[in-house]
This record gives sequence, structure tokens and C-alpha cells, in this order.
Amino acid sequence: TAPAASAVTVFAAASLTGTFTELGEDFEAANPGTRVVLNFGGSSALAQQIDRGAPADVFAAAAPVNMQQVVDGVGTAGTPTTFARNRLQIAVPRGNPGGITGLADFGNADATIALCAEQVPCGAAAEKVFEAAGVTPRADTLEQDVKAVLTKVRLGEVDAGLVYRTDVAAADAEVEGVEFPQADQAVNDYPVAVLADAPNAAGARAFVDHVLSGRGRAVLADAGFTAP
Amino acid sequence: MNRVRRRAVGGRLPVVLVLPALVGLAFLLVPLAGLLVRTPWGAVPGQLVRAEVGQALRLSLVCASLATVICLLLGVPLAWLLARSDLPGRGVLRALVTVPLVLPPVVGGVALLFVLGRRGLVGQYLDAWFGISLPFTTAGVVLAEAFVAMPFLVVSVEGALRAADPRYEEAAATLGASRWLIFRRVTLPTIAPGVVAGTVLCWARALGEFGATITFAGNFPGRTTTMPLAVYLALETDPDAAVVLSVVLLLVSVAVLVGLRDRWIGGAP
Amino acid sequence: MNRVRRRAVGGRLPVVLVLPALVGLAFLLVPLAGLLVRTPWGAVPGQLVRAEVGQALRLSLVCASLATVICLLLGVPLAWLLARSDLPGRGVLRALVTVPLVLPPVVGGVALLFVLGRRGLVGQYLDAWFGISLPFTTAGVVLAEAFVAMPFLVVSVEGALRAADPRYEEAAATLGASRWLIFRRVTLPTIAPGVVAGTVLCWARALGEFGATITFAGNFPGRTTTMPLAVYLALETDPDAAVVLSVVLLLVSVAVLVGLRDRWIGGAP
Amino acid sequence: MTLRAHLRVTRDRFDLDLDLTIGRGEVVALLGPNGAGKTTTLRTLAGLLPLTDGHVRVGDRVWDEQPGTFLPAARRPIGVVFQDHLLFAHLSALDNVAFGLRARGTRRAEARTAARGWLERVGLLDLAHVKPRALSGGQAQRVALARALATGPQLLLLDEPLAALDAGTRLQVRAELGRHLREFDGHTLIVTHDPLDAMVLADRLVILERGRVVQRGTPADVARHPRTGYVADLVGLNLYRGTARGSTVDLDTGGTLTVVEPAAGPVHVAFPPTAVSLHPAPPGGSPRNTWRVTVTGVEQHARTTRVRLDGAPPVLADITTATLAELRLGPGDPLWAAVKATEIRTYPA
Amino acid sequence: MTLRAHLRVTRDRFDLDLDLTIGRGEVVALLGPNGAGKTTTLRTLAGLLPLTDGHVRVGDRVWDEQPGTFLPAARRPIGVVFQDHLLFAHLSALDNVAFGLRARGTRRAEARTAARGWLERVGLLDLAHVKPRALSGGQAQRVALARALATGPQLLLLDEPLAALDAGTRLQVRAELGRHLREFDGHTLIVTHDPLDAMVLADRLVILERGRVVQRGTPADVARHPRTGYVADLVGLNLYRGTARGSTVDLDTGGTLTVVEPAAGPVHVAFPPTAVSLHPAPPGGSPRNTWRVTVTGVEQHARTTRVRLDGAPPVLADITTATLAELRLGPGDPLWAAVKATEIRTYPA
Ligand SMILES: Nc1ncnc2c1ncn2[C@@H]1O[C@H](COP(=O)(O)OP(=O)(O)OP(=O)(O)O)[C@@H](O)[C@H]1O
Ligand SMILES: Nc1ncnc2c1ncn2[C@@H]1O[C@H](COP(=O)(O)OP(=O)(O)OP(=O)(O)O)[C@@H](O)[C@H]1O
Ligand SMILES: [Mg+2]
Ligand SMILES: [Mg+2]
Repeated sequence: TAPAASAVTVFAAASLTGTFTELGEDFEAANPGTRVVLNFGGSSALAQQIDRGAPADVFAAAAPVNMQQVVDGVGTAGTPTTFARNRLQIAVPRGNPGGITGLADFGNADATIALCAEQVPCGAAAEKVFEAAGVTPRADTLEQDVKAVLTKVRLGEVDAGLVYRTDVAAADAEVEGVEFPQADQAVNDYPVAVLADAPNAAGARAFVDHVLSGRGRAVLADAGFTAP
Repeated sequence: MNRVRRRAVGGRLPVVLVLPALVGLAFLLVPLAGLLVRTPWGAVPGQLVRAEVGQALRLSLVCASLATVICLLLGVPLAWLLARSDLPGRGVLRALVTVPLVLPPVVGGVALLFVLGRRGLVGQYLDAWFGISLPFTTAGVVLAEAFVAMPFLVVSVEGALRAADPRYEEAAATLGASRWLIFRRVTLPTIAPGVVAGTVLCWARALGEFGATITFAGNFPGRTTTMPLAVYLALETDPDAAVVLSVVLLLVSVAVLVGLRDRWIGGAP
Repeated sequence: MNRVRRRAVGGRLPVVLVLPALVGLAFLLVPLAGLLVRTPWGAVPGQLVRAEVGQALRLSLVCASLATVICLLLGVPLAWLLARSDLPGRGVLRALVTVPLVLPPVVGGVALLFVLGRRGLVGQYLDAWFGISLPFTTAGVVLAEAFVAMPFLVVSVEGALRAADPRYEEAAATLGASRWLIFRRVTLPTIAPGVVAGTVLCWARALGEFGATITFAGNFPGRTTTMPLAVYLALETDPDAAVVLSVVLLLVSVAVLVGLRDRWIGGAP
Repeated sequence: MTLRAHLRVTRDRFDLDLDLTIGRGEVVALLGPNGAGKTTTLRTLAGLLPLTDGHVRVGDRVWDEQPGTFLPAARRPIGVVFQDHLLFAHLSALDNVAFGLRARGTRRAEARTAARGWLERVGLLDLAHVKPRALSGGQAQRVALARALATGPQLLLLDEPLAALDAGTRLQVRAELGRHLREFDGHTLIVTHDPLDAMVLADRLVILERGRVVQRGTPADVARHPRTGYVADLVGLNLYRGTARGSTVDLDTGGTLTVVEPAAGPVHVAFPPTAVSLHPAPPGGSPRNTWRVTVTGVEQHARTTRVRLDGAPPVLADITTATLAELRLGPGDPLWAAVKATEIRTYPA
Repeated sequence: MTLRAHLRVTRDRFDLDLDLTIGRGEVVALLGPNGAGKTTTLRTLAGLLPLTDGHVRVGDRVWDEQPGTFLPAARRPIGVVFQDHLLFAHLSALDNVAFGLRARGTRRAEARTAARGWLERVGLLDLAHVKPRALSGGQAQRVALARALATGPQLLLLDEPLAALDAGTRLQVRAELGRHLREFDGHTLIVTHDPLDAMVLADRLVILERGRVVQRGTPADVARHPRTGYVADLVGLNLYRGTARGSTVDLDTGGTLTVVEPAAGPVHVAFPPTAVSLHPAPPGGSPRNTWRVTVTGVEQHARTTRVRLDGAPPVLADITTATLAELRLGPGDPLWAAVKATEIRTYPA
């Protein structure tokens, strides 16, 4: 059941589910006979799978660390390219019941706060912005990924959480975003690369090019990503 | 007869049993009810007609059922060995067999990759000699589910074996039946309720498997994306869709369980 | 007596049973062995002395045990109700009870939030009237684990109940025993092996619980971070550390299971 | 406080239809071939099997009345000995016997003391702490008997309580059971295959065949006027009440018998019709008991002839057809009946 | 091909030490009070309980030899009827009986046909498709008997095979069992509480008390020379082989008896010592059998006296002490023995 020679296998971070699905369909339309096989998962899990011999052509990670793991492991064909950036935003339930206005409120003991755990990229980024703001956050929970934070905000379990702009954009019916100036201090880069032993190197190249094209940028921008 | 017997024993249902039973029932069912209340039912038909959903549902049912068959073929004999033989160190073996229960499934998936991955302890030879590669295939999904679900079967069946009266097996032995015949024709029918219970647990656990599957078999639509994986992806883009998919999985599994139960239990004495 | 009986029945172990049993055993144990082989044992002592690890381990054991106690208190009566009463619609109830098995744990956590969360169906009143808020507390962890693990107990115990000979309960009834007394003094001792099996399943499942816990109770060191959560987060940055933590969890659980098994089973006839 | 029951149970290939009355203090024996419905009857009275139709009433309490009332087993004041014992495998013999008392709220120590007393009576005190699996078949049956008696039930239901006992133990347990039943002021229904058990222990017999009563009455009545060949074979026994003075028993019906086992006070004495020999003149020799009788009836059975004789006491004798021809017996003929003392069994009444 | 066994089993509160030899075609009855170790003996021979010490050999095959050899139950050519039947609950009566044949590889249709034959012999053909739970106690026992016989075993082990049967069925099943055992060329060990079963079915008796043999020998021997009071009570029976011509039986020991049930060919006839009356002169009247005897011995038992008499046939008589005094019996005294034909039971030999 190995993918046909005309298939491009893309391992992509879960946060790219919406955009890469759309880009994959575009790519298939533009290159009849080519199929894009997408494997979404946590960036670190995907890196682990690639290192254990998973048959991937392209890897798009949510953080440079995970890409580095692959570069050090099975290797990539050429240096990885940053194709999108994401930055943090405060997410609050609709109506902002906690009256959250900025990062300073995260130090308030009365508010219920959800953050990402420091081990995951969004947690690391959050640490940076709090340092920049000089705030010690009093989190009630340190979630395993940004979607978990968002779920808590959506359900009103917490008064505020720190998530990516893209997440707020995806859930705009139920959460509101609050911008804060220190967000620029922790911009998250999304690298993409063709893998060294890609079974379909040519297709892989073409797909990466498609992601980096104007069309690709437009789709990513729609989802809330900023261009590198 | 059963109805009559049940009714005849004991008299009124005791509060001290019925109350906790009802609390337990509520504890299990109210969250489900909550889920159903919050389900955007309008979205259900839309989700159901999506090709990927149908695919994922079919894949889930097929893989979980295959995994259950594997577990039955391997797990029931294993339970028998643990309960009825005089292997040395059975106590430790029994505990080891329950270990995959404790292992976080993601780590279970990693362990499977260590062993059966293309570069794994066993997998490298499978690949080199037979050209077989299990990870990222449907077979890999079945394997991951079986690995996670088998202990449930083994532990239940072993419990049933311990509770069964061994004198009937003795009687069968005096009639010249080999251990294998005794097992098939005396032991198995006697412990049938325990095997059914174990099978239900095993199948349900396999159907809901997520961590080991995504780690060992990846997440390829149509090949390895089972419903729980689809739910996970849906959570990324459309939380409502995730709830809808879960509810679909629930309803299908309840339908299957009710259907099977009625057939199996109806036939039992 | 037991040794003697076992040895006496049947004769040689039949290949047709032993072979699949050994394959099953290998299937369960080889990945564990793989895990142990790949474990960077040098890192183990370092991990063990980390305060967070000890905290997480303790929290895991405490929460899993509490959850198991809750499951026993509510689940055994529930199993009894399903097996022995003549409630209408028991077939459907029985299937519903197994549903949390199928639910992806993350969705289970969401369902719990729907009901017991700050704005949940029940939770809003708990919060408003009693000031009780379950999410993000250790109690929440226990609850989430109990929700996920209880079906295992219920299904196993129910299987054991179905296999038990009801005539002993009849005999107890003629001696004037109420249903409750019959349950305590006749039924429970008879199905003890099934209850032990169910308890093991339940405890192990609670100990390995990840998805529902993190979704409902969140992740805060010392309060809600259990071992599986620690493992998951370690996996993000340091896979080796994750393997080490998993192995620690494994060893502790095997030790506990072996210890308990020996005590419980040793006492049984 | 009489137990009155009309029991109807319908099953695939069997149906039971039985009227039953058991007075207070009365012991009724239920006899019948295998599969006649004896255990089924017991189960309906115990409340383990609801009636298809009919009723069970004790005094003015309704235990079962179909459709409608049904008093569950646990709330009927009963004691049951099951045909296959059904001892609780996880409890010692002692705790099995104590179970019923504990269920009725007696404190542990007290219940155990009482249970120990019962075990002693059935001769098993030294096995008090043994689990049922380590009991032999007969020992298990005695424990089951003790368990049923220990709660002092109002209705005692015994399904072949003596079947697995060896001859010696049987005698002893039967005597003990007889003693208990005589003191017992509740109702007793005892199922047995042994006519002797039935005749000796019971006040009345009910004989069941294929779910229907074929005969009922006092043991003496049934023995004297068996309605079917089956009954005649089953309960052909000369049974008398009397007062013993050493090895002499003065019978209530008149006459005196010499017996082997000396006793004092009221007793039952029994011997089979086959043990009675008839002589035209007083026979000399070993038979201790000889008395004048006159023939009142002759009944031809398959291979023997049963002769009904009047005298003190009146008696049944089974003789061969050849003897019948030789003695040329006809109603009113005077004869001598002879019974050896060793043929007569004595039971305290 | 003789079965020779030395059985030693040690348990907490019980130990068994028993030498046992069963010849080919021989039937040995094991008797003893409850808890004597009868079932334990059976289980060791069946291979369900390994010996603590000793051996079991059949011909030159070793079945069990401690320590070392142990042939498991499934590979011993045995048939066992268990005291509590142990019928498989999920199989019909027919399939229970067919189980052993199926286990030995007989095809289903064939096994079922054979099983049907066996069910017919025990009179249960119409219950062939019933599950054990719907069988009465006696019916279950008959199915268990058929199941054990169906495989044509070399060693037949029967634990009270007739205990739960009603009088009529018992007679019929006993006759059928007797017929089968006579044709059977294997070894049979039968445990029973009923001395009559033992005397009639067995070639030799072994009497066990508290795990030890207290007496062994042919039924006639044991009956004539009981070593203990228990044995005397248990097996006190006059038993003869003879040839029947209608209702007359010519005894192998000399003499002729008149019996009730006409038969032809070799038979056993039996009557208890209590049925024998002794007379100084020939008694007239109903007793069909009177013959000259001389006293050879007098034995005082608890309450009766057992008189050993020579004659054709020799006979035992139980009389009361009073009779003894009156007749002034001493060795060599001539007397007349009388036994009613109706007291004598006849069994095909
Ligand atoms: N659970 C059942 N379902 C259907 N039929 C049954 C059931 N139990 C007993 N029977 C049938 O009912 C009839 C009466 O059975 P019962 O046990 O009352 O007989 P019994 O008089 O006690 O006989 P025994 O002396 O052999 O114990 C039998 O023919 C039996 O086959
Ligand atoms: N599993 C066991 N463990 C320990 N002791 C046992 C066990 N089974 C039987 N015994 C004891 O061994 C002795 C002999 O038991 P066994 O069953 O052989 O007696 P039995 O002669 O068959 O009696 P019965 O006529 O009552 O069936 C009894 O005293 C009994 O209590
Ligand atoms: Mg019965
Ligand atoms: Mg026995």
C-alpha cells in the first residue's frame, strides 16, 4: 500500500489542518494525476515518526525545534524555509466576562487563566511575552497544546487564555481576541522542508513551491498567519 | 425461566444497592446526555454525507473488529494459560500482561515503533527479508489497537476462568477429553459471559483508540484515519464537527453493541 | 489443593492453545521489552529524584486509587442492577454503560465540561450554590479518571455475575437474607475473581488516563499533573525523558499489581 | 394457622396441579417417582418459583396468589434443604449454618454458638471450620440440614434430607430429625424416596405421579388402602403407635408386640407385610409375636397376594399365590399371624 | 490385566491408606460411613487426585506411581459417575451422553445414535433434548450413569449411582446396571450406601472406615463373618447363587427356595437374617420355605443374637435374646428354619 509515485506525502503540524487541506486540494487541481496525502499530528510526534522511518516527502512543522530534530535525524534536502509566522493573542470567551484587557490581568489571582505548558511551542512563546511585559502569570492550567487552551476559553471554563491569532480566527464565533503589544516579542516560525530521502522528491519540491507561492500566502493569511 | 428466577429471589430491591447503582448510572450517562444536548444536530446530516467521515467510520469499525478477532485468538488462550496451567511465575506474567493498560497509549505507540518500525528491533528484518512495513498502514492500525485492547480481554477472561468450577473440567477429562477439547466444549461455554464482556471491552477500547494509533500508524485519511483521529483533527478546525463526529461514533457503537448483545445473550441460557 | 487439581486435569498442554497464548504473550511483552531496551537507564536516577516526577507519581497513584474506589462503590452495584434486576430496557442500558469506552477520551473530557464545568448543566449550580468548581482541581482528576475507567469495572463484574450460579442466591433467600445481605455475603464472594479482574482493569485504566484528565482537569504541577500528562509533555521536548517516565510508571504499576495480586489471590480458595 | 395451597405450575413438558394442606405441627411427606414434581412443589412453597396459577396461604397470610400477591423467599419464614445441598463454598460449615441466624440479625457470637449446637446434633462439630469443598457428600448433606433447621422456620421444606447418608448416620439423623419434627410446631413438607422415612416421620402422605396427586392420607390409611400398585409397593408397611415398656409395646389399636430395641413411652413400630407369616395353628419357635387374626380381605397384586387381617393388632400380610391356594383363605377365616421381633423397627413417636 | 493399587493420600485431617485389587470383569463395591474416603479413592483411581504415595497399575501399565509417573485422567480408559452428577449445563442430556464418544473421535451422528441407545436404557429417551437444569435429581443421575457407560470404559467408577432414584426406577436401573456389569469385561468399583446394591452387584466388598480397610471379601464371606458390628449391621444378608426354574430356585450350596418373582437361569437370591424364623418342629402355615438346620455358632450383638446355622442352604438368623433363652440353643442342636417367599428378593446373576 505504498503511495503511488504520483502521490506527495506531507507531514504537517496539526495547526495547519485547515490551510494545508485547502492547499492540497488546490495542488491536486493544478497537477492532475497527483495526489496529496496529508498526515496531521503534533509537530514533535511527526518528527519522531519521520525519524523512525516514516515515508514522508514534506515536513511542515509548527516550530523550528521540531524541524531541527529532523534535520539532525534523517536530514532534509536543503535548508528548511520559513513559510508562515504566527503570533500570540489573548482569547477570551464571548462577552469577555472576566474583563480582560491585557497581559497584566494574567497576574490577577481572581481570573481563571489557561496557558500552554512551557514544553510546547505556544508555552515557550508565552513565557517570552510575559517576561517582556514583566508579568508573572497565575495560570490555573498548563495545557498540552494551544487547541486545549482554546477549548477551555470557548466553554467559558477560563476567563482568558493565550493562543495564536490563527486559533482565534478559526473560532471567531465563540471567542474574542484581545491584542497586546508584547506579542511581537515571540513570533513563531513555521518551517517547511523536503526530506532527504523523499520517495517523491520532485512532487515534494513542487508542493513546497506551491505553499510558498502567492496563492499559498493568501490562504495562510486568510487563516490569520502572517508572512515571514 | 430467567425472568421467573430473577423475580423470585430476594424481594424488594435494596436501596443500599440501587442508590449507588443509579448514581453510577447517572455519572456515566449525564455527561453523554450533556454531549447530546450540546450537539449541533443541524450539522449531523452534513457531516454524515462527507466522504471522509464515512471512510473513517468504516475504517474504525473494520480495524476495531479485526483487532478484536486477533485479541480473541491470542488473548483467550493466554488467559487460559494464566489461569489453568502451572507455569512458574504466573503471578508476575499476569501483572505484566496488564501493563499495556497503564502505559500512556502514545508511549505504547512509541514502543511499537521501537520494535516494529522500519528501523525497529523486529521491523528492520520484516522490511529487509519480506518487504513488510507495518507503520503507517491499515495493518499498523489493527496492530496498535490490538496491542492496546488485548489486556482488557485477557484480564476479563482470566477472571471468568478463575470463577468457573473446575470440577466440570475434571468430569470432561474422565470422559477422555483432551485439554483442548475440554477448553472448547466445556470451559468456553461455561465462561461465555466473561468472554462476551471481555470482547465488548476489547472492541470498545479498540474503537476509541487514539494515541497508539496516531503514533504508530500515523494519520492518513482512508488508510489510517479512524474516527478518533478524525475527531482530533476536527478539534483543530471545527470543534462542533468534533462533537458531531464523536456522537456519530457513539451512536454507531451503541447500535452495534445492542445488536450483538441481543443476539449473543438471547442465545445464552 | 489447587496445584494438585490443576496438574491432574487433562494432561499435556495442547499446542493449539499454548502456541497462540505464547504469541499473544510475545505480542504484549516484546514492545515493552523494546521500550526497556531503548530506555536510557543512565537518565533514570536523575529523573527519579526530580521533585516533579515524585509529585506526579504520587498524584497518579492517589487519584487512580480514589477513582477506583469510587468506581467500586458505584460500579459494582450498577453491574448487579444490570445483571440481576428486571429493569426494563436493561439491554440498552448495558450498551449505554459501555459507551464511555468508545468515546475518545478528549471528547469525554469535553462532555464532563459540558456537565460539570463552570457553565455546565450541573456545574453552574454547584458553582453558584456551593462555590464548588471541579475543573482544574485534583477532585476533577479523580472524576475524569473514574468516568473513563468505570465502564471497565461494570462490564467485567457484570460478566462475572452472569456466569455465577443463581441457585446459591436462592438458597440464601430461603434463609431469610435480604437482597443486600445476599449480595454482600453470597454474590460478592462468589464473583470475587471477576471483581478483582475488573478492579485491576479499572485501576490500570485510571492510572494511564490522559485525554479526559487534561481536558477536564487541566494540567497544573502538583495539583492535576499526573504521570501520563508529564509523559506527554516530556515527549514534546525530550523523548528520552518521556520513555524514562513511562518506564517508571510501568515498574510502579507492575509492583503494585504483583503485590496486590499475591495478597488477594493468595487469600482466595 | 394452617398452610393451604393450590399449586399450579405449567412448563414446556410438565405441569403440576396440587392441592396441599399442612396443619400446624403437621409433617406431610411428598412421595413419587423421579420427575413427578416434588422439587417443583418445594420451590413454589419456598417462593423460588412463582405459581402460574393458584395460591399459597398460611393462616390468613397470603404468600402467593396469582396474579397479584407474591411474598419473596427471603420474607417467608422457611427452612429448605436442597437436593444438591447448595452450601456456600466460601463459608465454613459453621458459617453456613450460622448464615440464616445472621441474616435475621442475630449477633455473630450468638449465631455461631447456636450453629455449633446444630452441628453437634448432626455429628459434625469437628468439621465446623471446614469449607464445603472438603466435605464428603454425606457430610455436606448434614450441614445443609443443620443450616435449614437453625433458623427455627415456620415451614420446613426438606428435599431428600437423608439420601446421601450412610446407614448408621441415617438412623441417627432420622431419629434426631424425628425428635425435632415432633417438637416443631410449624409445618413440614418432606420429600423422600424412602417409604420408611415417610411413614415414620410424616403424619400424612401425599403421593404424586406426573404432577398429579394419586393418593393422600395418613401412613396407616395409605398403607392399608393403596390406590395403585405403585403406592402399594411403595408404602406397604404395618405401622402402629403404641407405648413401650422395655422391649414390649402396647399398641393403641390393641395387642402387644415384642420388639428388639427396648424403649419407654410413645413409639412407632413398623414391619413390612412380607414379614408376617400366617399359620392355621399357633406356630412354635422363634417368632416372638403370634396372635389370632381373621381375614377381612384379599387383594391380588402382580406376584403376591396382600391379605388384610383383623385382630389385635390388625395387620397386612403378603403371601405367595401358592400359599393362598394352600391355606384356602376366605373372609372370616381364623388364622395365626406371626412376626419375628427382629423384623420390627421401633421409632420414638 | 488386573488393577492393583496401593493408594495413599494425606490431607489435613484425613489420610487414606488402601490396597486394592480388581480383576478383569470383577466388580468391587466400596462401602463405608460418610467421610470414610470412598470418593477420595475414586478420585485417585480416576487420575483427578494424584497419590501422595503408592501406585496404581493396570496389567503392566503404570497409571500412577509416586513420585514419577502420572497418567492424567483424560488418558485413562475410565468412566466415572460423580456423586453430584456434574452434567454439563450447556449441553442437552443427549450431548452429555455423547460427549465421551465425541471426545474419542466418534462422528457426531454416530455418537448421538449410541447416546440415544444409552438414554433409552436408563429410560430417559423422551428427555434427550432437555438441558440438565430442567432435569429432576433422579433424572440427572440417570443421565450421568449413561454418560459414564457410553464410552465403554475399562475401569468403571461409580459414586452412589443409584442414590437419587425412586424405588421403581432404582430396581430397573439396578437390573440394567447388573446386566451391563456382567457383560462388562473391565474393572468396576462401585461406591454405595445400600448393602443390597453392594451384595447384588459386586463380586467382592471392601469396607472402609476412616481411611482404612476394616474388612474385605466376597459378599457371602463378609456377611457370614462380619469383623465389626458396623459390618454386621451393614451387610447382614443371606445371599445365594442358584438356578431358577419359575418360582423355584435350586441353590448352588444345596437346597431349594421358593420365591415370588418367577425367573429362569442363574440368579442371586437374598433375604435378611431377621426374616429367618427358627422352630423346634416344622411350622405349618404361610412360610413357603422350611428346612432342617443345625446350629454351628451363636454371636451376641448389641440387642439381637445372630445364629449361624448349617443346612441346605446354610443360613444366618437374627433372633432376640428371649428366643435364644427359650429355645436353649447350643451348637449341634437341630431346628427348622422358615423363610417366607415374599421376603426373598431375586436378582438375575
Ligand atoms: N427448570 C425447568 N424447566 C423445565 N422443566 C423442568 C425444570 N425443572 C424440572 N423440570 C421438569 O419438571 C418435572 C418435575 O421435576 P422435579 O424436579 O420437580 O421432579 P422431582 O419429583 O423432584 O424428581 P426427583 O425425585 O428425580 O428429584 C421433570 O420432568 C423435569 O424434567
Ligand atoms: N478437598 C478436600 N480437602 C480436604 N479434605 C477433604 C477434601 N475432600 C474431602 N475431604 C475429607 O476427606 C474425608 C473423606 O472424604 P470422601 O469425600 O472421600 O468421603 P466419602 O467416603 O466419599 O463420604 P460420603 O459417603 O459422605 O460421600 C472426609 O473427612 C472429608 O472431610
Ligand atoms: Mg427432586
Ligand atoms: Mg462421597
